[in-house]
Amino acid sequence: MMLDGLYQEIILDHYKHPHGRGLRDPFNGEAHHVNPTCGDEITVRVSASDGSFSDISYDGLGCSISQASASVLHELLQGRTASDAASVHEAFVELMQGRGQVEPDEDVLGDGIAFAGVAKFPARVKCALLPWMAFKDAAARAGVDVSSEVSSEVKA
Amino acid sequence: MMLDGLYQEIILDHYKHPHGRGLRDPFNGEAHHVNPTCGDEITVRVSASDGSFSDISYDGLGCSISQASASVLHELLQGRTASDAASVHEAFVELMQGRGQVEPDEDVLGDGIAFAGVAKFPARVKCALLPWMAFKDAAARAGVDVSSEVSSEVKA
Amino acid sequence: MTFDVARVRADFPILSREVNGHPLVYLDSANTSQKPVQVLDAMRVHNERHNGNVSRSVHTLGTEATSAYEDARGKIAAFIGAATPDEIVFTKNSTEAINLVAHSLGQHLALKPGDEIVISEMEHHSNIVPWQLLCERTGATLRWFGTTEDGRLDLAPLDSLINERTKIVSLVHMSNVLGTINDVSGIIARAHDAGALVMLDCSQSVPHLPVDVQALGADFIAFTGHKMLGPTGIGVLWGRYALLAEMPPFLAGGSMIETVTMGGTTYAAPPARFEAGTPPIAEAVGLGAAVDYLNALGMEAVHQHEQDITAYALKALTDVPGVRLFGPSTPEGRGGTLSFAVDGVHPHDVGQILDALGVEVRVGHHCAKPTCARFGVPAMTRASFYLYTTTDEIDALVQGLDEVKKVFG
Amino acid sequence: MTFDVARVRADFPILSREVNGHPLVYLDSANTSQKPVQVLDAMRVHNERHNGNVSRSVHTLGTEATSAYEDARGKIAAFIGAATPDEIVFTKNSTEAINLVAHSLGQHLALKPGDEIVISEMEHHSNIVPWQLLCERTGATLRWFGTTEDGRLDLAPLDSLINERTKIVSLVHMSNVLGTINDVSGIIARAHDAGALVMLDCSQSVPHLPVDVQALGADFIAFTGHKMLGPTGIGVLWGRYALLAEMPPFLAGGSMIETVTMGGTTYAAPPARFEAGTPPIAEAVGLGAAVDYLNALGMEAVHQHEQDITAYALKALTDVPGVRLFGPSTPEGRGGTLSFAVDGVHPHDVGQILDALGVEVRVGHHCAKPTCARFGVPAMTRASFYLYTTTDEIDALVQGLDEVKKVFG
Ligand SMILES: Cc1ncc(COP(=O)(O)O)c(C=O)c1O
Ligand SMILES: Cc1ncc(COP(=O)(O)O)c(C=O)c1O
Repeated sequence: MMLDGLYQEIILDHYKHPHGRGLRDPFNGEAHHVNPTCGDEITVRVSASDGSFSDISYDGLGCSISQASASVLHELLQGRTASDAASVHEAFVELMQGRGQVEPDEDVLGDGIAFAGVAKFPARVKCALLPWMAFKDAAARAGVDVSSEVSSEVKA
Repeated sequence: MMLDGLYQEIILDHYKHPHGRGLRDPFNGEAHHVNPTCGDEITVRVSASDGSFSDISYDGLGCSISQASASVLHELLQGRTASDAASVHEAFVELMQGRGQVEPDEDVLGDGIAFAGVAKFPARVKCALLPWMAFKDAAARAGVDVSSEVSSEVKA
Repeated sequence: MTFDVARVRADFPILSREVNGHPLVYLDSANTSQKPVQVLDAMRVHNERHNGNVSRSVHTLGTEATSAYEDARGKIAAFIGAATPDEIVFTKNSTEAINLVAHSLGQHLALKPGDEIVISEMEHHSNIVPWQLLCERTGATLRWFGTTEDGRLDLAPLDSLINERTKIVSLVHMSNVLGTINDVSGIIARAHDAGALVMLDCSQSVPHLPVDVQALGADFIAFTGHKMLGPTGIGVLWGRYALLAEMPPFLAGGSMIETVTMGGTTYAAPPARFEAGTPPIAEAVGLGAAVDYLNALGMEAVHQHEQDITAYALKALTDVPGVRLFGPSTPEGRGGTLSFAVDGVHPHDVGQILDALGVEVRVGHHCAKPTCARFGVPAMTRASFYLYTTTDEIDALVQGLDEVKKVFG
Repeated sequence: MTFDVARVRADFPILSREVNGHPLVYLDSANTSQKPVQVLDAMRVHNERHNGNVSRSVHTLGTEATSAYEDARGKIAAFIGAATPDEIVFTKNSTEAINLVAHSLGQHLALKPGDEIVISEMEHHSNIVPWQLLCERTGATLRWFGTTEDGRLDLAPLDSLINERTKIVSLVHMSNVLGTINDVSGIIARAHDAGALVMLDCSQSVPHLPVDVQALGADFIAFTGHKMLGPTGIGVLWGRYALLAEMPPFLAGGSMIETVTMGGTTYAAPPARFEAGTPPIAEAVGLGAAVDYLNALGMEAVHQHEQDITAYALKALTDVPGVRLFGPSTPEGRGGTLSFAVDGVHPHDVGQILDALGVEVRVGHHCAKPTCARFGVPAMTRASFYLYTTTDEIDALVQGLDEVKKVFG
C-alpha cells in the first residue's frame, strides 16, 4: 500500500485513545469549525487565565486524522503559556503546509511529528488542521492571540 | 467563388430595383419583423378586401436577399386572392426549407425560383423568409389566414 | 446480445491507468463519469476543424459550429423524448438548470407568502438551496417529504404536503446517495391536480436509465453532461415549451435578445431566451457524442448491466461483517449507487485506504447533508457504478474493505 | 526578438484548413478565438488521465483533478495580477460573470429607487441587459455615457453622470465593435470618490493586452475563455476579496455551502461561494494552458503584433474607396477590431462574398445594437485580429472587398 506514513501508529493510538476529549467547564472561549467538503466538525473550548491555557477541551466527529490531531493538540498545548502555544501552533501549521518538505522538530511538536506524512496528502491536510484552527478561534475569543498564517491554498 | 447560385441576377435586380417598395395607405393589417441575429427589419402592410390583397406595401432595412425577397413577394402576391397567396406562400416556404433539395415550380413562384440557391445557405434562409413571415402576420391582422408551417429549425 | 463490458472499457482511456501501483477501480461515477474516446475525439475534431461562435455569423465556420451545436440539441431532445429541440436549454450543469427554474419560474408565478414549495429530505444540495433562496426572496414556505428507514420517499403525508397552496414540487428522480429511484407518478398526479408544477432532478437518472419526458409527466427536468459520459461545463434543462415561452429570462446578455435599446430590451423565444452569452459549444458537441454512444449500446442494456452489477454488489457488501448499507437493500427500484458505513471507521479513512489500493470511492456528505443527517451520520462511503463497471471491481472493493478493517482493527 | 507569426500559426490546426476552396483567413477572433494544440492537448490529457470531480473526494483522481483546477485558478490570478487566487471565480462565460455581480452586488447594496447605475452606449448586450433587469428588480435608474463621432466615450458629462446617487459603474474596457480601448482611470477615480463600485467588461482586453487589476483600479472585471485561446464553457470573474466576501451567493447548490439543513444554509467563503455545482473543470485546465501559451509569448509582444497588424489594416481599408470605418482611425488607444461599412452593400452580403473567398468576418449588430444605432446603421462588417493574424490576411480582406464591389457594382 502507498499510504506513505499517513497512518502512523502514533496517530492510530491517539485516534483510538484520545487525550482530554469531552467538553469541560469552565471555559472563556469556544469555537465550532466544520470542514465543508467532508462534514467533519469540532468544538474546542479553552480556559485561559494569567496568559496560559489551564484547560483545552474538545468534542467532534471526524476521521482518524482530525480526531488524533485534536488529541495531540490537547497534549501539546494544555497548560502552556500563550507564547509557547503560539510557537507550537506555528510549527504545526508550517509542517502541514510543507507538502512533505518540512522536517519536524520533535522537541517542539512531540507526537505531532507523526503528522509529517499527512502533509503529503493535500486532501487530508485540512483534516489535521481543523482542530488547530478551531483552537485558534477559541483562544481569540478568550482574548489570547495565537496567530499563524494559513495560506489560502489550505483554506480552499 | 463558391456562391452556388446565391446571388442570381434576378435577385440582384430586385435588390437594386425593388418593386412596390414604400409604405402606403390605406391598409388594414401591418406587421414589423426583426431578425434578431443580424438586425434586419421589415414592415409589411396589406390592404385586403373581398378576399384579395389589393395592395401590399413594405419598407425595411436589410441585405440583398431579404430586400429582393420582399420585392418578389410584392410582385407575386399583390392583387391575388387569399387562397392563391396561400399556395404561393406555402411553395416559397417549402423551397426555402428544402436545403436545396426542392425543385421550384416557375409557374407558381415566378422570379421566386431565383431563391432556390439561398436554400443551401442555412444562415440566409431566415433573410429570405423575413418578409414572408411579416406578410403572414400582417394578413392575419387584416383577418386573412395565409398559414404555412415554418419548422422550428428555421426559426432558431 | 450480451453486454460486452470489456469492449466498452476499451473505449475509456483512463480505465487502463494505475493508481498507487494498482489498476484503477473507478467506483465514483455518480460523482462524475469517465469519457469514452468517441466523446473526446468529437470535441477535438470540432475544435480543430469547425470552431466558430454560434448563431452570430454567416461565415462557414460559424455556420458549421451552429449546425454542430443545434444538432447536439436535437440529439438530446430525441434522447429524452422532448416534443421539440426548442425544449432543450443548455446550461453549465444541473445546478444552473435548477437555479434557472427557481428564479424564472419563481418570478413568473409571482410567489408570495402563503405559497408553498415542496422538495424532499433526500435531495442533493443543488435541489435544496435554490429553493431556500427562492423562499427567502418571496416569503414562500419550503416543505419537504421525509425519507423512510429503507431509503424511500415517505409518501404518507402526500395529500397534506401537496395542497392548493403548493406552487412548485421539485424532487430527485434517483438519489445520488441512497440510489433510490423514486416512483414519482403519484406525486406528479397529485401536484398537477393541486395546480402545482413539477421539476425532477434527473442528474442521476438520465445517465443510467431510459428516461422519456412524455412518460414521466413532469414539467421540467435537469441533468448534467459530466455524469453521462460527456464533458464538464454543460448541463441541460428540459421544460414544456408552453411554460418556457411564458417565463422571463434569467441570465441576460448576448444571444438571448430580440432587440436592445438603451431604454429597454425584448427577448428571443426559448431556448435562446435562456442561453445568454456564448454557450458551451464544444461541450454540447461532446454531449451529443455521449448520447450517440449511449444510444448505440441502448439505455435498456446499460440499465440492465448496472442492475446486474448492483445485485452482485448488494450481495457482496451485505456479506462483509461490520458494513451497514443505507438505502434500498434489493436492486428493485434502485440504481447502482451504494452508500455504506464501516463500523468504527470514519468514511475518510475508508476512502483513503481504498485509494491506496486503487479503488476510488467517494466519502463525505455527497452534497446531501440532510440525507446523512436522516441516517444519523455526518458522512458515508459511496461506491457508484456505470456501464464500464465489472464484478471484478466489486471484488476489489470488498477486498479493500478487509484491508480497512485490518488497519483500524 | 521579433514576433514569429508563422511559428505561432503552426500551433493552430484549424488555420491550415480551407474554406470554400480557399485557405482559411480567420478574421473573427473578437467573436471567438482559435485554440492552439497546447490547449487542446492539456484538456485531452486531463480527460484521459486525471478526470475526477473536484473538492469532493479524497481519492487520487479527485485530488489530481482538484489540483489541476486550482492550479488553473492560480495561473489566471497571476496573469491579471490578482492579490490571491481566491479572487478568481470561474463562471461559464463573461455574461454569467456580469450577471453574478448584477444579482449579488445589487442585493448586497440593497439598491432602491433613486440609486443609479452607469454604463455606456458602446457596451455589449451582456453589459447592458443585466443592468436593465437589475433596475427593473430594484427601481434603480440606468444612465449611460454616450459615444463620440470617432468612437470614444464622451466624458464631457462625467461629473454629472457619476454623482452621489451612483452605486455601480460598469463599462467595457475595449469595445468589441469600435476597437476603442477606454482610458478608464479618470472614471474610476470619479466613481470611487462618489462611493460607487466599478466593474469592467474586459472580454476584449484581457485576451489582447497586458491587464493588471492592481494598476487598473476597478473593483470587478469579467472575461471569457473562448476569446483568449481557451475553450468554450468557461469565464472568469475577478473581484476584490473584501467585496466578494461581503456578497451573498447567486447560483446555489453543491460546493458553495458551509453547512446545509432543511431549515437553512450557510455559505462557503469566496470563490467557492460563487461556484455552485460541478464547475467547468477540463475547461479551467484548458484556460490555464491558454494563459501559459500567452505568457510564453508575452502579452506585450502579442499586443505589439496586433498594433502592427491594426496599423496596416487601418491604412489598407482607408485606401479602399467606398469603405467607411467606425471607431478610432489610428492605432493609438484602440485594438485590432475594425468595423466598417461598404457603400451600398449590406454587411450580410459583404460577409457572404468574403466567405466565398475563405475570409471569415462577422456581420450584424455584434451584440451591440446601441452602438450600431449610434452610428446610424443596423449592422456592420467587422474584421478582428489576434496573435496569428498576418498582413497577407489583411490583403486577402482588401481583395475580397474589391470582389464585393464587383458583384454589387
Ligand atoms: C465586450 C464583450 N463583452 C461581453 C461579451 C460576452 O462574452 P461571452 O459571450 O463569452 O459571455 C463579449 C463577447 O461576446 C464581448 O465582446
Ligand atoms: C442528484 C444530483 N443533483 C444535482 C447534482 C448537481 O450536478 P452538477 O454538479 O453537475 O450541477 C448532482 C451531482 O453533483 C446530483 O447527484
